[in-house]
Amino acid sequence: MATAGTVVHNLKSALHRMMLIRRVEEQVIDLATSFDDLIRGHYHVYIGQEATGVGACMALGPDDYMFTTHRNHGHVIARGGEPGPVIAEIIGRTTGYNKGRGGTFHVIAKHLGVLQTSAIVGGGVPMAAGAAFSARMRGTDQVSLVFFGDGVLEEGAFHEALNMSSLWNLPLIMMCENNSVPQEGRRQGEYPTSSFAATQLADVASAMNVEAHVVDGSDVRQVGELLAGLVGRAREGEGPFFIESRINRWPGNRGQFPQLIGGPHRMAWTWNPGTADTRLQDWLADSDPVSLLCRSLVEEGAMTRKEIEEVDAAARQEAEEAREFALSSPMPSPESAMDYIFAEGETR
Amino acid sequence: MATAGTVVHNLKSALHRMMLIRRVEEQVIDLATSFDDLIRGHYHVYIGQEATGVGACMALGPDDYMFTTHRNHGHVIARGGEPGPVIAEIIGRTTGYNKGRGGTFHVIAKHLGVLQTSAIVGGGVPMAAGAAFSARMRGTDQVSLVFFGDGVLEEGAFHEALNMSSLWNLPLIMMCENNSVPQEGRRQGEYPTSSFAATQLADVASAMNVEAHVVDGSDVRQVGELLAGLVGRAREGEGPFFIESRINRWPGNRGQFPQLIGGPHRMAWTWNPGTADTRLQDWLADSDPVSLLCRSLVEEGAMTRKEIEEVDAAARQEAEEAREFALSSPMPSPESAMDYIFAEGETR
Amino acid sequence: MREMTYSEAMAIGIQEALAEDESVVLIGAGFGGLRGDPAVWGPLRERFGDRITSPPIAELGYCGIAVGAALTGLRPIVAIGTGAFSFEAFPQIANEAPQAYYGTRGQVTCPVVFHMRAGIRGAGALQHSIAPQAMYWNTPGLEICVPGSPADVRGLIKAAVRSNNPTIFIDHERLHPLVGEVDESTGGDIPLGVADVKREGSDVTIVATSIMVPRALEAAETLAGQGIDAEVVDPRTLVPLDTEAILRSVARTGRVVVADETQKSCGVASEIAATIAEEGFESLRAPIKRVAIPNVPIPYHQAEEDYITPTARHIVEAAEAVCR
Amino acid sequence: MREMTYSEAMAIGIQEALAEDESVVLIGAGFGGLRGDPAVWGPLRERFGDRITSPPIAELGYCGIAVGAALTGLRPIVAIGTGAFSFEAFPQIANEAPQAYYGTRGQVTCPVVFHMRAGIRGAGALQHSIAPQAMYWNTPGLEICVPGSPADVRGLIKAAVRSNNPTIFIDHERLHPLVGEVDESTGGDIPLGVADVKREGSDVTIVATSIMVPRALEAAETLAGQGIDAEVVDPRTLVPLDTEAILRSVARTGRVVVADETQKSCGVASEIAATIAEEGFESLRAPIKRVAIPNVPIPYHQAEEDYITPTARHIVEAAEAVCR
Ligand SMILES: Cc1ncc(C[n+]2csc(CCOP(=O)(O)OP(=O)(O)O)c2C)c(N)n1
Ligand SMILES: Cc1ncc(C[n+]2csc(CCOP(=O)(O)OP(=O)(O)O)c2C)c(N)n1
Ligand SMILES: [Mg+2]
Ligand SMILES: [Mg+2]
Repeated sequence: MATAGTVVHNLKSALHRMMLIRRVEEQVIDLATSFDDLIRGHYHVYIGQEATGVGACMALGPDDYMFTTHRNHGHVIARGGEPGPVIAEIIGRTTGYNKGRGGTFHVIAKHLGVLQTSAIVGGGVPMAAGAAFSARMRGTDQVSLVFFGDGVLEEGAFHEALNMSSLWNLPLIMMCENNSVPQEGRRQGEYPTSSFAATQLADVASAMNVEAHVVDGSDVRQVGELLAGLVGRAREGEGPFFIESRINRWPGNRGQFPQLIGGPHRMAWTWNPGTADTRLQDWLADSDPVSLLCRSLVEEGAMTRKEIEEVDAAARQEAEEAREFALSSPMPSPESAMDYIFAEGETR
Repeated sequence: MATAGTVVHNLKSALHRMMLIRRVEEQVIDLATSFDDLIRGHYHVYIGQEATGVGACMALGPDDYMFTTHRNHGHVIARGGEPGPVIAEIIGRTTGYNKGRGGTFHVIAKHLGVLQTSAIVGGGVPMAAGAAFSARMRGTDQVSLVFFGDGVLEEGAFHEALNMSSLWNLPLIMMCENNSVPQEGRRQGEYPTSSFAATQLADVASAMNVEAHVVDGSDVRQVGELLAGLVGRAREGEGPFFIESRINRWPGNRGQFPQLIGGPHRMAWTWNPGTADTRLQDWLADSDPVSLLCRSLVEEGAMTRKEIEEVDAAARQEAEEAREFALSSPMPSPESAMDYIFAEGETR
Repeated sequence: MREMTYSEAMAIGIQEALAEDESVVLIGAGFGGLRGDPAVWGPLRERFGDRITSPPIAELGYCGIAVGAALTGLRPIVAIGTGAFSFEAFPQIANEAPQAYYGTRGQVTCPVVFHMRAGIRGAGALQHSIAPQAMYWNTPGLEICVPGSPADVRGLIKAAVRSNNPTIFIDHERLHPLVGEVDESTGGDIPLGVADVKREGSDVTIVATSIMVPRALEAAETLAGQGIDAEVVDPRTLVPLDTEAILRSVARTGRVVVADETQKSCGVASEIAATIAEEGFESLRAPIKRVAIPNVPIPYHQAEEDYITPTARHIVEAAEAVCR
Repeated sequence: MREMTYSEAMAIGIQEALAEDESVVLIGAGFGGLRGDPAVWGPLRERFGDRITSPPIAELGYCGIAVGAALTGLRPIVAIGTGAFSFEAFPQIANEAPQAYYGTRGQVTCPVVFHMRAGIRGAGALQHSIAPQAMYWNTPGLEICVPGSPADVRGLIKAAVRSNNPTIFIDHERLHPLVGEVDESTGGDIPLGVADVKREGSDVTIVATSIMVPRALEAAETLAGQGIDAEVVDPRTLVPLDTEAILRSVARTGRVVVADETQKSCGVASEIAATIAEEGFESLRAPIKRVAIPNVPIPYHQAEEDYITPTARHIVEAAEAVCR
């Protein structure tokens, strides 16, 4: 596995994005549990994975492509999506990025290069390879970044896309967020997931001559630096790359309906994990990417607790405003279900 | 990669099976090219790969399962299939193993443990894993052997089945016949196939914690010894295994319609490749599994040229009789197309 | 007789199938749907845990494994989950399993059951609301069960398992809470290919399958209030199809509405309508109306989703139109 | 006007599409079928080699790549080969491409063409003879072209490429040698959704698609000899479907045969028959007959294969029956 170069980035804005994701997802859980009719099915949140999304998206340019999954809310915000249209989409309002057509599974944001969000495990990687293929055919230096869960490696689609992206040297960055590894197991070299036979996910990519990296998904600096290097190299034609971002799952992310254990995140927990619900303490101490970043910024003297709490307060307020924006936005009319089935005319 | 134990086997019967495959396939090509209406589409022959099929099948017991592909004629004969019903199936006669229903793509032979022959690239491996899974669930010591081409690694289905067979330690032997490597390329460490990104096919299996082996597909002894060891180990629960059998493609096997370059094989070519069509000479000298075995048996003093030529003459005659048997067999009646769509009753 | 939910009746049927034949195995454990009740599904897992295998997210691979296992004599029931996930396994479901018996002229059977939940479940949105039964009906060699009541799901799952053919077994998230009577004092066996007249009537025949069965019964009540006496015919299985029962009813009523929650074009309703137009034409006194999804992907928001969902109201309107 | 084969006309159409728009790319090179004539297909490869990519055997992967590329504005034509191979790519074709435009309320388009050869080709046997167009017709959001003549294949491939929607493009191995007139002095454009009356007649309407178009014309000649004047209506595209043209013809003839080489149940003929039974019922004077494959996998041997292949003879018999 190679190492990435160093890159300067704005940690404060990264912190803000991460907190924004956290606060937006808390609103999502609250909306899902407080109302019967807003998010009627199951849904997925990005709490605990914020460093991967934000670190990776910091490395992208405005014309690059980004693909995501059923767990897309955080990715879209990490890419620069506004919380209002994101929440509005999640609850199906016409002010949502897809005017409420896609919902939680399918937040798509064309202006951010997020062109289709597949909720099918294994759906995104081939399409992301296609965007990279297109950049190659059109002679641009665009890069295509795709986020996906460890489960995707169990699907054949991944392996087909891996092969072609390797054969054709596509400017594709495959960012696998492995949230299946309990930390203890990882240390003991156990299987990385319960249902995948490789000892290291990266081995699969390496076997296909794809440069593979492992990164600590709780550390936004590590993710950001690695990605900055790889995105640059992908632009130069050195792609594709595979990254396993190792994530220790947020304890609220179990089963199909997430639970806000102990309520919304309190900054006091960040400074002192021992004050939180016992189910959260270990995670807050060792793995929560937001808490880890906050504490390290304070330790380094880069920011004070107070400054950080102000960033959080701003993010919380943005999330609240986004919620109000979404809740007060109009719903699609029933008949609009018959709109936009086929495109008319030609776009050329 | 591990090494296999040594096993005693009957080389003379192996030679006979290999020659039988060769002579039957020659008949198939002749039938396809001499008659317009016998084999109306494209078809695939096993010439040049006989050592893999015969070497592998020698290791199987009567209750084991075998799965094959579009290139199945040779595998079925290697497993003990009779040339008559094989050719009859290939030309669609009611005396064929499936009474003419399947044709060249789908020679199936239930009594040999060949239960379904998929002509879909990637179709066979999951089903073979299923037979292995069944043996495990039923508590038998049966092994499931699946032959497939290098192209199968390009299909996602292979990777899904590889993962599950590894996770569940299935008694599955995956025999990949790589006929895409020109020998020169192989020596220079080039990609093993034109459309697969791994430097070594075996790397893909190894990454999934499946024990992988490479074997010279022109050498029936090597194949037979390796497989005898692996089949035994698979019975003991040590499976699955992956094998790449490296094959230098028979020059007649190019494109979708094989060509009998220079006519049917002459034993004179075996003894003296320089007397053959120039397009065949290198292959006869270095890669033809039949010629290599014949020459080595003579060199070792195990058999005389004359004895070998008698084996060949017998095989040739069997193949001719099989052809006559097939040609004189009845065709299905048109209306029989509506038979056997659904099974009645219960087999339990 | 006991009142129970569709979900519970299915759990009972699967347990009875497992108990009856030890070659029955389950691949996947998600039969209970998104909100599968542990009280219903827990006992099954406990009693037959050694015959349940939880596969990776690899539908093509594990359906292939189920097909291969079925070729050797096991009788797997595979839980694919949402109907759309069966698309991943299409090559094995549509192009391996149904060819085995035909391709060997009856030598090899492939007794596998592919179980999936189809249709508009509520916020399943674009990719999780697909009902693929019409596609499988276009595939020769597959049997298809679409039970629409607790007693039917219990009886048909056993018939599907006993059958020597590959069978698509379709349920619907919104059927799971449906309550109905199930007679546990008998096996409750239901043969494949026998329709059930769920309500007798003389003015119009409503042919309804799966989730449309309760909706058709609701519609029939409304219609009764308007003086229209509707007969509700539930084929219960699409393959084999009890064409005779359908034609018999049409012969009496002369008017037909076919209701199905698949996409309209080339959907289940199309096939039933085309069959009636071909074989029952002489009985017809009005156009055959189809109630189906209007050829549109499934939107997320409830307002739009409800708009494109075929309901009792649509059936009532269609019946009124043909009875006019 | 020049006489040329269907295969040559398709090659010309694809070249014109490539020349007209540099965002058109080809993935796969097997458009010419099993016996693609190098004289026809060679020039295309030479002239546009830099826009042709030959993928590995990975239909799901490369169709996904085509979908992703189309989302970014390329216009890929993907040669999937035999229709059954599209099953491998079903998740991308049926559950990604058609959702893009609808799912974003028109913000994103996915102008990809999935090209495949469907149907009974002669010894394709169980797995290589599948015609999947009905399954795709059951998938909302896909356009479907089924050209049955050289001029139509040339015109429609260009229309498919220009369209901003994902399009299934179906040809047939047995259409490739079909000869017909093509006017190279014009673009030969054909809009999607406009049926062509291939032969006028007043006694019976034969709706025929793809390979059934020449067979229907042959049947019409035979019928003419028996005093039955058949009209042959070729919808040319299934989505959009020119329902009006079909109903107009049925209104004149009152009798219909629908001929299609897909499986009968939930097939193309079922949909067209159901539409007529629903919207053209008042015109009907006889049952609607379907000529299709009789719900059976495709056997290998010619005797059996011919037996289940819908031909001119079957159309003649069906037309005689409805005209009786
Ligand atoms: C083809 C397919 N099969 C099954 C599912 C159901 N499903 C949704 S999310 C999920 C788990 C995915 O795991 P992973 O990729 O690791 O993502 P995570 O949720 O852990 O972030 C499954 C099985 C699906 N959406 N698509
Ligand atoms: C899913 C699928 N795609 C494409 C084909 C067409 N096809 C038949 S054989 C073949 C090549 C297979 O190569 P390999 O697996 O290496 O086998 P070989 O013919 O070299 O023995 C292809 C592409 C197919 N049968 N199935
Ligand atoms: Mg995961
Ligand atoms: Mg090969």
